[in-house]
Amino acid sequence: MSGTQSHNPLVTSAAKVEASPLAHAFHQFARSRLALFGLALLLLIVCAAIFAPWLTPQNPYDLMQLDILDGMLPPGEASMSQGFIFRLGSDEQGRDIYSAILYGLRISLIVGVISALTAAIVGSVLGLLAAYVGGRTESTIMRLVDLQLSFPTILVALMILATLGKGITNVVLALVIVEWATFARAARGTALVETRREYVEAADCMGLPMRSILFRHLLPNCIPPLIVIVTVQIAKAISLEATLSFLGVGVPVTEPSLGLLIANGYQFMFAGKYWLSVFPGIALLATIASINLVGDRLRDVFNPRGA
Amino acid sequence: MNVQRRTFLGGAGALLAAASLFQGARVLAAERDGTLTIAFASETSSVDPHWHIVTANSSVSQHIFDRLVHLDATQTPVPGLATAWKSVDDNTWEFVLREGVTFHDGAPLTVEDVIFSYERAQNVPGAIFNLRAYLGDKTFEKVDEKTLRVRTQQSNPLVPIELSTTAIISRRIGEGATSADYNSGKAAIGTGPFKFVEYVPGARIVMERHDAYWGAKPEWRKVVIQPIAVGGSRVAALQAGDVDMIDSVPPADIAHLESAAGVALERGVANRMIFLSFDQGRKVSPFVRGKDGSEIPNPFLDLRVRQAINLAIDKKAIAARILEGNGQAAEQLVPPGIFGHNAGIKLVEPDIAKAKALLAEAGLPDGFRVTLHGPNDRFIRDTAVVQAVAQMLTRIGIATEVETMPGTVFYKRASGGGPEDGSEFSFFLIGYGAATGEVSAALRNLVHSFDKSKGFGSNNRLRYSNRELDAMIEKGLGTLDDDARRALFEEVCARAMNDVAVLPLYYPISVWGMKNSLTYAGRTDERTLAFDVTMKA
Amino acid sequence: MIENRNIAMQGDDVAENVRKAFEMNRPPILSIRDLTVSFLNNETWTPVVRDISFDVGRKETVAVVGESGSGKSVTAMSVMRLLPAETSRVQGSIMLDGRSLTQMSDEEIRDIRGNEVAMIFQEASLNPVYTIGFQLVETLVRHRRMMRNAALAESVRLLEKVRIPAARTRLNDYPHQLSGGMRQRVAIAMALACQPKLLIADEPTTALDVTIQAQIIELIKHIQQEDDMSVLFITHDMGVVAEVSDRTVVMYKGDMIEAGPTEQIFHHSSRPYTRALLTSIPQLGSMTGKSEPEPFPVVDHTTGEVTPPDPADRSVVPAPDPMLRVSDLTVRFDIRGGLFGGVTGRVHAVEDVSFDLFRGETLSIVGESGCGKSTTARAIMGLVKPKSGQIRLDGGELGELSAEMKVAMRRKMQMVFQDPFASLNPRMVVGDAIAEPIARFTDLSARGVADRVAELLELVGLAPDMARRFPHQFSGGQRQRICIARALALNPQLIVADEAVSALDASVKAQVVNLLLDLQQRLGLAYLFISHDMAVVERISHRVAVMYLGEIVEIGPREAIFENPQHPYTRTLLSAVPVADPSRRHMNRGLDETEIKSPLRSVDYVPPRLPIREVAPGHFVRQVS
Amino acid sequence: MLVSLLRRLIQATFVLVAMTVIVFLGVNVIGNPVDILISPQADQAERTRLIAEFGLDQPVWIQYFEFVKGALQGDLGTSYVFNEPALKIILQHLPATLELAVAATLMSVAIGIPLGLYAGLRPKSLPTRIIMAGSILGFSLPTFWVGMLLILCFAVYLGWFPSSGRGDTVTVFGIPWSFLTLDGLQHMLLPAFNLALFKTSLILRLTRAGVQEVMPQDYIRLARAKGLSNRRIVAVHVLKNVLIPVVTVVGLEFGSIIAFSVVTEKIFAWPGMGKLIIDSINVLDRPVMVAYLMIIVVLFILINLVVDVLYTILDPRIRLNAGRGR
Repeated sequence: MSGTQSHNPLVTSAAKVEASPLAHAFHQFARSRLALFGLALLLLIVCAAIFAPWLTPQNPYDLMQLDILDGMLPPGEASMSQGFIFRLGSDEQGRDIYSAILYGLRISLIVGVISALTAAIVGSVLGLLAAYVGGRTESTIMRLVDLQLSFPTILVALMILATLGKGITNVVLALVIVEWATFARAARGTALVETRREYVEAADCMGLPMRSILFRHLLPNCIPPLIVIVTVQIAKAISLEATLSFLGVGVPVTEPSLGLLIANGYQFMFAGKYWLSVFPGIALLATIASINLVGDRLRDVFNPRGA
Repeated sequence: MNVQRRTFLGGAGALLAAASLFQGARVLAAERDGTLTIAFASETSSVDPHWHIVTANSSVSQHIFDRLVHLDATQTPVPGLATAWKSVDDNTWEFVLREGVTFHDGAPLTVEDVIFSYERAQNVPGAIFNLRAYLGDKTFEKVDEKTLRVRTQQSNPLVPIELSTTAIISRRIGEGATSADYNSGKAAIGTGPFKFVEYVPGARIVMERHDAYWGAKPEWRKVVIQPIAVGGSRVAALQAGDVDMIDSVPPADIAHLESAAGVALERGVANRMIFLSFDQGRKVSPFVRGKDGSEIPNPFLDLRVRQAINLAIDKKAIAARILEGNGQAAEQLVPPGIFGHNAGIKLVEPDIAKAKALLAEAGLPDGFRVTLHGPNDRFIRDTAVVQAVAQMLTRIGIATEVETMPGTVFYKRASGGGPEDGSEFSFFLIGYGAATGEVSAALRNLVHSFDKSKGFGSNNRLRYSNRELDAMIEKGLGTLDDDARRALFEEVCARAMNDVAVLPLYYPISVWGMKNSLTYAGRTDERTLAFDVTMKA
Repeated sequence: MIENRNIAMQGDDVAENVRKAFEMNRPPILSIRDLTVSFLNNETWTPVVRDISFDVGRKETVAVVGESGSGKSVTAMSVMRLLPAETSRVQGSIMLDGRSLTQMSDEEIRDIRGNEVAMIFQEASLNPVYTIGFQLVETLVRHRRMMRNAALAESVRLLEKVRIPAARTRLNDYPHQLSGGMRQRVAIAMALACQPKLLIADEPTTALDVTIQAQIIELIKHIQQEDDMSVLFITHDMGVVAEVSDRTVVMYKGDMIEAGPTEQIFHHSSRPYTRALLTSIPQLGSMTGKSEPEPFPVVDHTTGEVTPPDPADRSVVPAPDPMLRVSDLTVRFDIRGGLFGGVTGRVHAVEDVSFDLFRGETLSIVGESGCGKSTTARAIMGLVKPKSGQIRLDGGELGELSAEMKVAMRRKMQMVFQDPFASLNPRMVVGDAIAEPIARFTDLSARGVADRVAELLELVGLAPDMARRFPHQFSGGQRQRICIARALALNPQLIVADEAVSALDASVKAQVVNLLLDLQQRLGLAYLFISHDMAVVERISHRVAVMYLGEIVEIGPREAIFENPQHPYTRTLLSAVPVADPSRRHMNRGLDETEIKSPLRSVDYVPPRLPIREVAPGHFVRQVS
Repeated sequence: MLVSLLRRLIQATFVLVAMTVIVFLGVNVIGNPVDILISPQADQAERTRLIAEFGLDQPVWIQYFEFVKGALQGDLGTSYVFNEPALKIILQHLPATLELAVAATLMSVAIGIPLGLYAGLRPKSLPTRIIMAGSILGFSLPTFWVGMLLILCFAVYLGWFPSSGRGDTVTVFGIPWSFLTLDGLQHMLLPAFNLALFKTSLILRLTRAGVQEVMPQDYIRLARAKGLSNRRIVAVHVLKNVLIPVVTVVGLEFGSIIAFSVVTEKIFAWPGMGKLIIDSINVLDRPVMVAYLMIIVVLFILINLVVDVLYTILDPRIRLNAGRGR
């Protein structure tokens, strides 16, 4: 045994490289300052949304706290009855825009994240299955995907919401129905590449069950490109939810998301009461832009072809 | 890599060039005998005068077609194609036709044309909205070349007003004409002050002055009406000078338009009322719960509860803060100046303490829980008004949740589908406006008990019922003598308001914006008529 | 057979040397003096090539040879100043025909590129979206200011010069419509457009099959004679160097170890690295006279002393019945198309293949790309579903067994793949990759599994503590060792090695081959060794099967096949292999442009069943149709 | 070529049928147009009579069957609001939307491709950093919010462009176009730019990625070895390889521009199909909703077909085995 070792020195010196691929990936991610800024901004926004009740002087969804006499106050005005300053002004109901933005952020993020993740899970599983099983199942799944993708997202969402009616669950459902196809196609694409690689065939030769090949070998290697697509889809979902709310088919009016805040403020835009739409718009832009920044950098790190 | 730089600059260059196009953007300001450009909030869906009588459509059709009887700014009847009319007996009226009136194509107006118009108006193919409600109870006969006789089943004092709703078209052209023929202009031949030039759906309608018009000659040679749905864009179009006049100025813009240079505002209280309606038909109401969530007997049946609610709502604050000048606090069914308005009814001043006392008296010291429903796309700032009302009721202990929905869904659920085959809701915000321009329609459809067979109380969705008032209303509907009818109706209104049958909130005020060189008398039927727009001296 | 070939060549050499002497005194076309090239990454300049100096005389071929990472390509690229301007720095002088290329302006060097100096690369690198004609005309118009139709006529002439059949019709073909060899010929035609004084060829034949490689080398040598052109030939294959070059430059990790006439470099080089390089490269014919497989001699790069292979008896213990019997194996792939996906063609990948494999024996299957050798291996391993034929392992016919039995039987066979970078799951620690089959199929405790993994790592010459590292932390050779360890995890009796060493550098290749032989010796493994590298096959196999277009054309003991090839295809295959010995150069073998045929057939094609006859004990040859 | 054409048609008819069924069921679930459009004075009897007259009281599948019978003869039903054939109304509004979509696409290509090329060729330069930051912004800006800002800034404050509406049009073979008049162009600039913003960033990033993928290819190295000038290498060798994927995306995105015009048309009061469908949904004008969907499906089939054809023309590798389908 030891014989073979002694006389070929070249063999044992392994090159010194960072440890696990994840640490390696993060190291590369952190090299772009823009991406770090995006990540920091995103974390700030998420924290603001989570701790909204403690950060805001008023709960904009509780009608008890709204006083109509505080309606349409410009930024910096003090509230008549409740004695706090409307840092970013108030809407016609007397709802503090700053609080409404944070609560609205919460809804926008929840809707965006949940719909993107559900679509990701549904889409990826179908995509992986299509790639690995192939044949009849693959063609049916992919026909469905082509069918879905040949339709513009906003129209499909519009039709679903017009028929199902409003409410957050319907919005999420509409977004999932619209988004799963992108994931399915991307997952199938990456999975097809991976299945042809030898380590999957080696696992096959060893007689490992399909379940372990799919989840221990195929899935971990398909994850990186899907992570990129999830981030981009979250940004798209938030933007789409805002658009749907703007068109009046999105979330209910008593719990406005950022999109609805902008829509409500829209009528006052020309009346010089800019703050009703501009500040929620900036918040929405910051959220989507930060997610896109992170997604963009992830794509460079994992550089998948995908959407 | 200079090839990129050139195309890159080239691209930017195109953008700059496009911007320099802007010099010619200004439209010539409207001057006498020139073109008046008006922007409507809602789109005119058809030029067919009998199709879907809605403000945008009827405003346009009044330019092209005349009616036997016209209504002035406060909806009082004035002679139109009929110079005079009188009621011969309880069930018959006679109208005298104006001499020498010609259609735009020169053909003379005949009695046959009038009779044909009333017959066609009741069955326009494909029409959901039709004029049967106004013409159904009448039969028309030609007496002679100049006179028309109208018979009604029972005595009907409103015949002239009801005839003011229907445009007169020529039989020769109107026979078999479809709405499409009107839109293309083929059948759009009327006797009105303006002739049809062009109709591009969704974009504009162009009309030209009809010089041989029998009435006053309008100041404009050409009128262009274009729809701009979004309030802000409409205001921006006026400020940018793209249009000379706009209707439905959004509440938010009233304050800053008043101070804006070169722009003047005209107001008119609309003959419409936005009100709250309570469930007074059922023992237990679907959306009413005790404070602890338990089922309680329907509190709205108790007058004191209704009075408490009336006291809790500060209608002036809603009109001022939410509607910002687009609404006037309402205390009864019709605004001042409309036939049947009872000046004696005073607006109830808000009194939180008295309201709480009344609630306690009615056995509900700490109030109850209710859901207030309403549409979110029908009236000015409807969602804001609903939330304001909820705010005020919550203050006196009635914990009010709010649910608004698109009109399509709201009207269906408000009209039926609830327990005891009544409305799905217990308490909702809704509006009512009568085309006839006087109070009898409101009393007949809102206050009178619901009676499907006789066609009373068709809008009384939450089944308010007061036998005494019903009798008085039916008597009034048959009283030909105006003064007697007015006194009777005023009494009914006072009684209904004391009984808080319904809770009026505000009358919408329609606000027109225009260049400060123009004036326009705001109309209660909210229509915008170019021939009433005049240049200041 | 091989001896008499050398005699025939003797005569031509003499004329060759006379001509060479005459060339010497003309000034060299290219002279490079202490060339140093360094690259910039994150702010530091690291030298990749350090003070290289050599000349290229007129009509002379100079080969620059070295393993990957030796800087040979960088040297070539710096001559034409093709290295990225911002991140590379070239010091030293490069003189072309008396003019300094380093001092030239961009415009001037652009006039020279493609005109006086031309270049061809490993991949034929033609633009996929333009026709062949377009890209040829482009050069002619750019440098020789020709009119379009004159350029077209000239293009046809150039294509004919590089022996492309039916040149005129090829003009409006697209690159993807041509085979690899054909595309490389077009690239050469493009390079010759302006009769360049110097042709730089950067590994032009590495990606080609050995028969096509021979054709291209012949073509380059032929053109060099005709057009009075010097060639700077970059390669890592010593055989090609011996075939092609008059002088050779040996490079190692950026330094120039040695430069001189090829003859002198090959036979009496003074530098240990060169000698180590030469000995570690499998040379065809080095096993003549030996019947059993023998490991490579191991050479220490620094000292140069050679430890001869340890002589052990590697003969196969005869056994009554074979461990693996494959009979009439047929595999076909349908090509679908048309509206409803009807079959429009069929690839006859494997046709009626039969052979036996005994315990402890190595049977190699050789052949060019597309001959079906990997498909045969994958069919045996169950990765591909064969159309017909039996595969009997230890007496059990795999076809009839139940699912679990099949899996149990299958565990007796394991596979090692070609691409070391793709055969290990990048997301899984190496130890887990090896442990997975053990944990799955044996009831060893966690402790037991870990010990087994350590034992396997040591078996393949790796330190047990490497189990916790990820694949990307290992070199190509080490990964291949890990794959072998994984294959041995369940004590298989047969290892199928599909081009297992082709992707490795020469020196590492030798070590892995020695490891395989050592494991065979110790564990009694049988190997089914799939390869296109004849020299490695000669060293490792007991018996050899030669495949062509899906059929076994010749099978028999290695000694018989290599020293007494009967089937014409085997002969061309063996003769095409470049021999790393300049003295035994194949002189003007004649320009041959036969393409490799493709196994794609029409739907109704019925393959002819040609009989096989036994020419010597255990040596069978298929009759030629 | 024929193969993918037929396959697409089969797929499209399936989509068409599925869509009409979904809309029919959906619209009936949420409400009844009669409730919305009926005159306040009409009584209950009138309401039930009207419902019967329009056949809205029939079970859904009978209504659907009636609709299909009509559709086969080209009659997609009459709009409850406009009292004109639904198909005619949509076709009247179609040119406005098409015009806007084409303008937006041209704008996004004219701006996106040059910038993308520049960013790809000069990855480290400052302008590229700005371009890429701008593209992230373009990607993230919600269309409706930007629309508002554009009107506010360019129309109201600066007064450069009209704030809404379509301006005068010139009828060319029966169809009114506004891009032929100066006033029409001025009206179209802001909405087209609003629509184009997202697509410009998309094309920009695609072009940049394309360039970065093509540059290290060996045929580019060979082109440089052939002594071609940088300009020619980019213009000939790089551009065509980069444009193939970009062209297909532009084609596919053209469809989504038409759909997204719903938002822009609402803000800029542009009388296109988008605004029509939103209004129809509000009043449950089902014939118009169904007709709109059918036309969108037909439009999409055409777009996908054109993209297929374009792709095979541009990329020779696809053209040759077109018969084998993709």
